[in-house]
Amino acid sequence: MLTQASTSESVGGATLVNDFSIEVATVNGSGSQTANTVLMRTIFQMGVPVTGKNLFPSNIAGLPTWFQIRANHKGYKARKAGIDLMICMNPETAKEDVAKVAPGTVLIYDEPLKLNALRSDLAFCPVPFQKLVAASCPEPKLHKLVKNMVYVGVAAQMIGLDMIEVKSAIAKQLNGKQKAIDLNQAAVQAGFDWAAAEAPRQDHLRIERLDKTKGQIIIDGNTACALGAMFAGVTVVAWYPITPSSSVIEQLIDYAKEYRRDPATGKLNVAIVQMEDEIASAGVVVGAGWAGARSMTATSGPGISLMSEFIGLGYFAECPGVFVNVTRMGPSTGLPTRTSQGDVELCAKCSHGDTLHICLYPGNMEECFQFTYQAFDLAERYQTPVFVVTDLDLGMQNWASEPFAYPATAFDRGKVLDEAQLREIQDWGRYKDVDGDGVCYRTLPGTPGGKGAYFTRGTGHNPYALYSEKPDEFKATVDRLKRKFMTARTHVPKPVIQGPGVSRGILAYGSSDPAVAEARDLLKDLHGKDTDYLRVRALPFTQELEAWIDGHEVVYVVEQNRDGQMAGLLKEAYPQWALKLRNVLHYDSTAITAQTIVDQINAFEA
Amino acid sequence: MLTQASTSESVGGATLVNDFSIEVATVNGSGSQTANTVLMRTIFQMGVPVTGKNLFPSNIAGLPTWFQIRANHKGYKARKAGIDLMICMNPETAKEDVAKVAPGTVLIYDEPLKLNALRSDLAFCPVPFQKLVAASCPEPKLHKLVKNMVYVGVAAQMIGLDMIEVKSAIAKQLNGKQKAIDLNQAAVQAGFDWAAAEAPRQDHLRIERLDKTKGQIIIDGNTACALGAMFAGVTVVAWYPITPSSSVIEQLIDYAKEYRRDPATGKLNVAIVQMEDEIASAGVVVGAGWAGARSMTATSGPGISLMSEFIGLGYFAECPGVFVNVTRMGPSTGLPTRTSQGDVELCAKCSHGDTLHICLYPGNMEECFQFTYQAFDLAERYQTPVFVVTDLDLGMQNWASEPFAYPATAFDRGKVLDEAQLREIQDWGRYKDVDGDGVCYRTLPGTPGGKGAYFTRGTGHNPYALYSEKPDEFKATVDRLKRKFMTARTHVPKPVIQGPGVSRGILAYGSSDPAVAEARDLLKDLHGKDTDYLRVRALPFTQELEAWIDGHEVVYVVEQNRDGQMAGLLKEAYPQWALKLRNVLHYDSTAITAQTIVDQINAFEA
Amino acid sequence: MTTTATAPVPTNKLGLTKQDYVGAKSTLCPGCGHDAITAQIIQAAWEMNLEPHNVAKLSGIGCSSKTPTYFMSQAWGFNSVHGRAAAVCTGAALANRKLLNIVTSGDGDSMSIGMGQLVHMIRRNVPVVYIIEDNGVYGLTKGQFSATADVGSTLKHGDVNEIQPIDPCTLAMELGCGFVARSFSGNPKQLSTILKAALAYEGTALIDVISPCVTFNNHDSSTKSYKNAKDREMPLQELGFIPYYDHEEMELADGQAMEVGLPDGSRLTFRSVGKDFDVTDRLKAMKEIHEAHDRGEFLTGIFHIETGKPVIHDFTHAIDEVLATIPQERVKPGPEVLEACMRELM
Amino acid sequence: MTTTATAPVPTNKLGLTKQDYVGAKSTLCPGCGHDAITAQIIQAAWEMNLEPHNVAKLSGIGCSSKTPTYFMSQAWGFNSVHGRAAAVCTGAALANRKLLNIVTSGDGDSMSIGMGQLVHMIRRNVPVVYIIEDNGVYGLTKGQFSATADVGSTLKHGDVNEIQPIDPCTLAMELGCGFVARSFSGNPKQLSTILKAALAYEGTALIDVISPCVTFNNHDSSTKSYKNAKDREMPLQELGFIPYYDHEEMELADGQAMEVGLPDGSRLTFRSVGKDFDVTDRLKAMKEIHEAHDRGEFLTGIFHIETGKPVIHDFTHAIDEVLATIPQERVKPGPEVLEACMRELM
Ligand SMILES: Cc1ncc(C[n+]2csc(CCOP(=O)(O)OP(=O)(O)O)c2C)c(N)n1
Ligand SMILES: Cc1ncc(C[n+]2csc(CCOP(=O)(O)OP(=O)(O)O)c2C)c(N)n1
Ligand code: SF4
Ligand code: SF4
Ligand SMILES: [Mg+2]
Ligand SMILES: [Mg+2]
Repeated sequence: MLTQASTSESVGGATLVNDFSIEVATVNGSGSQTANTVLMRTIFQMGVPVTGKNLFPSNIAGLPTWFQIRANHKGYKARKAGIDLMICMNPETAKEDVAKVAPGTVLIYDEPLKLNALRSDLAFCPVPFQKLVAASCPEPKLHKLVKNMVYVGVAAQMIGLDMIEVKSAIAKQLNGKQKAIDLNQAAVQAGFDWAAAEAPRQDHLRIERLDKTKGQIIIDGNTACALGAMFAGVTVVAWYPITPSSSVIEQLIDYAKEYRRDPATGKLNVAIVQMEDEIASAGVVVGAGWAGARSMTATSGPGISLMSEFIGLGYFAECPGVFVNVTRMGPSTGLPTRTSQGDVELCAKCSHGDTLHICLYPGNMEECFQFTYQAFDLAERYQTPVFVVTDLDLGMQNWASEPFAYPATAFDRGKVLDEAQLREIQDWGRYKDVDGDGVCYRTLPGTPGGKGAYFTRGTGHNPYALYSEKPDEFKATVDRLKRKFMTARTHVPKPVIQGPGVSRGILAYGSSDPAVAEARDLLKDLHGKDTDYLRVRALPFTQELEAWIDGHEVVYVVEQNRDGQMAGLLKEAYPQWALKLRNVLHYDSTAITAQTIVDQINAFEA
Repeated sequence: MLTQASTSESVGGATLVNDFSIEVATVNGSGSQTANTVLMRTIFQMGVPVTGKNLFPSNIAGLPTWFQIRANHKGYKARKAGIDLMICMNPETAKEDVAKVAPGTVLIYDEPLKLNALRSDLAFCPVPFQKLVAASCPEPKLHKLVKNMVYVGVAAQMIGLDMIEVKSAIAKQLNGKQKAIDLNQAAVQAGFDWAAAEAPRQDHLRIERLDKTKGQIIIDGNTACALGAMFAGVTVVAWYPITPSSSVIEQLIDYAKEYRRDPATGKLNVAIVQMEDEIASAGVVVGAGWAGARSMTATSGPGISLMSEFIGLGYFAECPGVFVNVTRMGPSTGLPTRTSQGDVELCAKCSHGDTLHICLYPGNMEECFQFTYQAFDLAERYQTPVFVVTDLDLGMQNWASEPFAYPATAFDRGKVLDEAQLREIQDWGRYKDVDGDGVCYRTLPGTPGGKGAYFTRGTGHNPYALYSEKPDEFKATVDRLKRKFMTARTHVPKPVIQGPGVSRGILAYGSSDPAVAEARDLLKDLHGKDTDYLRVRALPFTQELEAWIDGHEVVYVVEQNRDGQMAGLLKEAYPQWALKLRNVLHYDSTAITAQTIVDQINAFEA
Repeated sequence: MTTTATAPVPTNKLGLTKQDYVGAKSTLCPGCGHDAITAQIIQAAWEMNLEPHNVAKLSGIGCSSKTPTYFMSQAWGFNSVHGRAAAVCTGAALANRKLLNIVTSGDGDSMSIGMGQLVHMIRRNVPVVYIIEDNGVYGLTKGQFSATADVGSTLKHGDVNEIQPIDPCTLAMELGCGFVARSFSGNPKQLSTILKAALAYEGTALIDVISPCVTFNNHDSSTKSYKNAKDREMPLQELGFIPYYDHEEMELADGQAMEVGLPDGSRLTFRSVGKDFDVTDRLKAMKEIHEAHDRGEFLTGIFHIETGKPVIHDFTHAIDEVLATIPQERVKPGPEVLEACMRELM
Repeated sequence: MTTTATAPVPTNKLGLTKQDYVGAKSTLCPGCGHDAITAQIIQAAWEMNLEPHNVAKLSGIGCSSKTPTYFMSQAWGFNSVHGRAAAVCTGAALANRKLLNIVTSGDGDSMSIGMGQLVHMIRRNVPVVYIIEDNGVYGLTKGQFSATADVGSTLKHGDVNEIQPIDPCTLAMELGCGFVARSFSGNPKQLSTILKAALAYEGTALIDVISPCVTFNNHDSSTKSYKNAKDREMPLQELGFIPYYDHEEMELADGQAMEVGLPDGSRLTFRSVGKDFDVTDRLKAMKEIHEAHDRGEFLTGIFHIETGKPVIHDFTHAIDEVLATIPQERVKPGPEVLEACMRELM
């Protein structure tokens, strides 16, 4: 029985069609994953743009989890603070969950929790889950398992989801496992029927068919990175599990087993090894890159800290390697299952001494795929470690995306000399800057002919790779390394630039993109503020970025870290424009919202 | 026989009294250490300011080593490029050594090397070392050992050193070992007598008595740090050997055995453990600091890279600990026996996530002592890792210095609650910011009474040290950590400011100080340019620094690294002044010279 | 005499009830072996009359490393970084030798990333009861193999381990560890007995406790080929749901063997060492453990005890007092000492 | 037949002279044991007809880790970072399984900072001849104790080691290493024989070679109390002078023992394992080595050989070819594969 909230104004005014947020509060380990995915998928199948964010604990079972679903006809994908439909399944957090919602919010909950006693200004919908489950599912031991499907049914009925789509979403999700499909579909139906009978209409929140998701995929960034690596022909992978990066490699393993098998032998043409720690993983990446493989690892903050020494070796001895950092909230172990952009400076200058690293910052699923693919080209072209810096929000959340375009470009294996070429060369030196671009010619161990052997070391060396402690030779080496880094300016992804061409600019990167897009509309529509937008996609900074900053009076640098790390790099690189930069920061471990950006920009301009 | 150089102008014009440089080229492992120290000490004992720099290889025996002695009546201590007296004992480098000196340079060498065949414009002094050694030393097996003492005698005679002082320097150096003293003194005498008879006067280079070294000591920075730690009452030391930091701990061990013994038991009141690596060393420092000890380690770049993860834990879990980084030339293994200021940014922001660390930058021997002492107060006051950042030039070279003043201040053990205090407090929370300065009250394991126990973790926590994944609680924690860091602005050493108050400023830190002092005189005397000077001594930057930069139009930031790391930190902190900053950089692994600074500043102003 | 109706809550020598030794509520999966170990730590600590305020409970990162939160809330806890509890514990021990140190770790934490630190903690004989809660997988990162996984063992995802395992016990014995034992989380009686003996030991006591992961160590797997990835969703979704696993308990007489069913459906044979087992003959014991393993048996019990071994404090030659709190006047030499040092350098 | 006046320079099967296997001039101290090992590596490589261009010679950091520069200048060298050559070597092996890998390391490099990586390289059975040039000290950092220093051994500065040493050989055997041996840099015949056997082995072959540090492992010490610090200057300055140490060579018949004088004046007894020694009985061999050590003897020779063990390539299930150079068309799936993947995700 839907108990109407006493105060009338509390029944959230106008109807929200295809533009509202659902939050489901459960306990982790209770199996709500599938239920929530089905709910999200159904909306997706109905052609309505939708994103889902899983706010999960660093724990396997028993701690609070929240799943946020945002449907938005305009296609806004960022997290939004407000909740319009709340589903409370977790007794532990029910009190807080009820307390945090706005008046008029529709609240679906497990009847025995008696949440209607806590507030009077919500649209309560108590559901007798136990009863419904018992009725719909014969086997008691499976009751807990399907219980969550019931709220999917209830919600589906209340917001007008098409049961056909709900059921096909279940089928898709449980792909072929008929028994599971039947059980879950029955549970959904039970919830739906109960709601139809017991929960009187609410017109506040509606999902109505659109055709805005046609042909799209739903994917997470880690899977996209895995695909990028597979198509880049990665041949050596060394890793150590760490949230939120593990699934990059686990997905890669799955893909490789399917698509990287040698037809002749059935064996894999990629070697993937779980190492004993991140130090060893980095060592394998450096060693394999040195020996000519396309090597990679994936990790997160603590792993990068541990890899620092080896990354410095890769930089100075000039060994290619791809390092994917799916950033989580630090410092230290921090919040392993929450998102952050807090490793920007660490990756940019990782290791002791003067070091500068090529970094790529994907901002969406296509770029997670493309940039991981491209990282291997850059690593081999510049004979150096290359970072692909994503974060938990990109890496582990579900995103709708256009399907990926096939990377047509041929691999760039860089300047590698084979036996024949060596024979031509009179006086080869491993570290001789023949082309003046700072990039030298290397050979691979195993190259026959007796001319290509050289000695690699992390200590001082001269152009002929001989040990050297000579000051002038050392300076020449580090100067060349900087020249090499600067050469990469022309090869890394250029920034994405949008806007009418006004004096007010917003600069952001990575997972902040959706929030910025939405914020720019809000600034324009609600506050009459036009903005230009530049999304940084790589280090070193490119000439386009320079021109853009130069052309703006004020540049708001949006980041998901405390210290404004990207702004720091910009101020260091461009002192002449340092004064233009304003920090717009979000770092509470949740994904940034458009409103956060709008509020901070308005505050600056107040 | 001193063969005069053919061209007359080549006989270096005016006489240089107490203002010239000597370089001795030997093979490492040939025992020249003592000879060179005696030479330097003698000049010191004659009251003439002198510094010695040992340019040694990362090797134990058989590679080239150069020892540079600079005597300067004005007391300039920086390295100076030109050589006035060259002593060639190393056949391997003789050619280069002869080639690099200016016309007119006096050249002492081993006769069989026939170096006079290489150039005609030097004042050659071939010495029959073998003959002289044989005559002066009965035991053939010791010939090699005392051979070097002979050139001391020759040089002494030629530049007018007092043999009484030479011999007392030998006695001092070999402290009591009579046989060794006799042998070496005989060898010196042999060289002296030979020169008196065979090597006709040269008046070009003279040492004449002054009284400018009265009461001074000769010490290296690592020994000074060791003394600082001992007087700071360090109780737990964990380390892993690495050049150039090892002698910090090795000296500390020696001092502790003498002065940190418990009178009653004869046991040590400090525990010093050589660990299996730097990661473990950092772990011990964090664990011991957590348990209430004054803990420390000393390492260099590669060690800091490896310690990164633990340093982040110390920062986030708020455990005190002192980390001495005697910086060497990186990246990677780089040049382990050469100097650099290349770890400034690494130490300032060590570890993943948003981290900011207190750093101290000693610029001389007294400060190596004082700052290491003070680092323990700061670490315990702010419950965080504190870096003492020196370098090989400060740490391992010989410096004349005024004796150290006794640190009168009592230890600051910070906010630690004992049983009695806990009894008074109603509602204690380990991470509650009671005083609003970001610094909370801690307790030490073992505190009785049952009220002080708390749980320390590198994961998210609330003011009561309970595990928390709540976004607002996490943000509150990292905001407080930043507040705490800013509070330290008032406790860290203020910058040293000098100058007439002009618009041209020079900003430097650490071992660049002597070169800057000399450069300022050169700029004034030779180029008529007045300069102000600020020497940064710590992070966080203090208000005095802000006022000073604000008050200058141009600020030359002098650093011994490639990327202008300190300038980068300044630009990030003070975008409003970023445009004023100009990089004056030296990074070829040698110590910076005054001329380098003068040239680069003149170039900017040309 | 008169009898009261309600039996008084039993207390130990310190007058503390067992309740005084518990910690926060566990957030591990229902039925996780680690919780069974926690229960025995509480039991042993209570029976051994440990003063909570003198206990340091440390760990790395992992499900097993979370357990210090779940016992002795009145003790000092430190959940540090992955694999390095040994080093942090060494620091705490040096700072305050009066602390009784308990480290709970996992097979991933200790046998992979933490190997170097563990080996050298043993070598220095740091006083600590070091418990490896050994489930053969990385639990907290959702079920990858660890270095103790036996050849042929299978994970939820169906992966089969082919790499030879490392036995923490024989490794520790090879390194000269003075107290080495193995038990099973399902054998509370033996486990608490071993724990009490370990708490009484003066140096490094290493205990490997087989502790099944009910969530990731099970065979309910299907092909992982990407073609059938959606199949994988099914177990994954069941994986999302953590069933309550009833922990089968057992008790073994000396020398007796028993086969136990693990949550993963596999069977494991435990044999407790016999009365005749010589805990002083290290090499013989190692041989027997290896041979049992080759027979497919997990030998349990106390394998080796060597008393009177010098500990880390003997190597540092530091005073017997707590270094952390010696007063300034005893650790800050006077001006005359500085003067003497300066004179040396003139 | 006619005889020529000058004997032809002997060549191996590849037609290469021994000179073709030498490297740059050593910069180690005259008489350093490591140089004697380098000489035998050259000898064995030549005799075994190694193709220089297919050899990867890797190391960490240390005097011992410098040695790859001193042999086979036509091979690919990698002087990496301290203690991690095992990981770098694993990477190289995965990238190009045709390479023959030789790692030279030190006791500090392998038994301290590199312990974790070494243990797991052994566990994965990475194909490599891994040589620990074992002098019980950190040579390059001027003489601190390493984890293999025997209890009671003394350093130049006079420090006495009190902590139990780690034996790389028994440790490796405990971990299941398939080829384990020990020799002495002063026993060229035995060393080259062992090296040749190791070069023929298909997995991880670990050789611990006792290799005296002539500079820092000697007793010429005096009190280190600061009061007498200036005394210390004396040895320090002599330390500054590196005497040439004539390397005492020996040869041992099977089972025979011989006492050798080391540069530090101490005497070390080497006993080569007898004919009867069973290299297939790992546990028995470990026992004998430990017992010999307790007798104060250094057992030398090949301790254990187990052939046919699966190597890392068996665990990765990768193709037998060189992964580094497979052409793009074989490792970059076509557009249809991407489409299939996309369809899965719709
Ligand atoms: C430096 C670092 N690398 C990786 C991780 C991720 N991580 C957390 S727990 C864990 C392994 C846990 O396995 P185990 O020690 O066996 O404990 P269990 O969960 O099985 O009890 C890993 C790899 C981390 N926290 N830190
Ligand atoms: C990360 C790191 N820590 C410390 C050092 C300093 N270091 C160089 S060599 C060495 C030890 C060498 O000892 P060993 O491996 O036994 O080689 P040896 O010189 O005795 O042959 C150390 C500690 C380093 N280079 N890198
Ligand atoms: S995942 Fe495994 S180890 Fe972790 S709590 Fe659950 S059952 Fe225990
Ligand atoms: S110091 Fe020792 S190990 Fe190093 S080269 Fe000299 S003798 Fe060899
Ligand atoms: Mg485990
Ligand atoms: Mg060594």
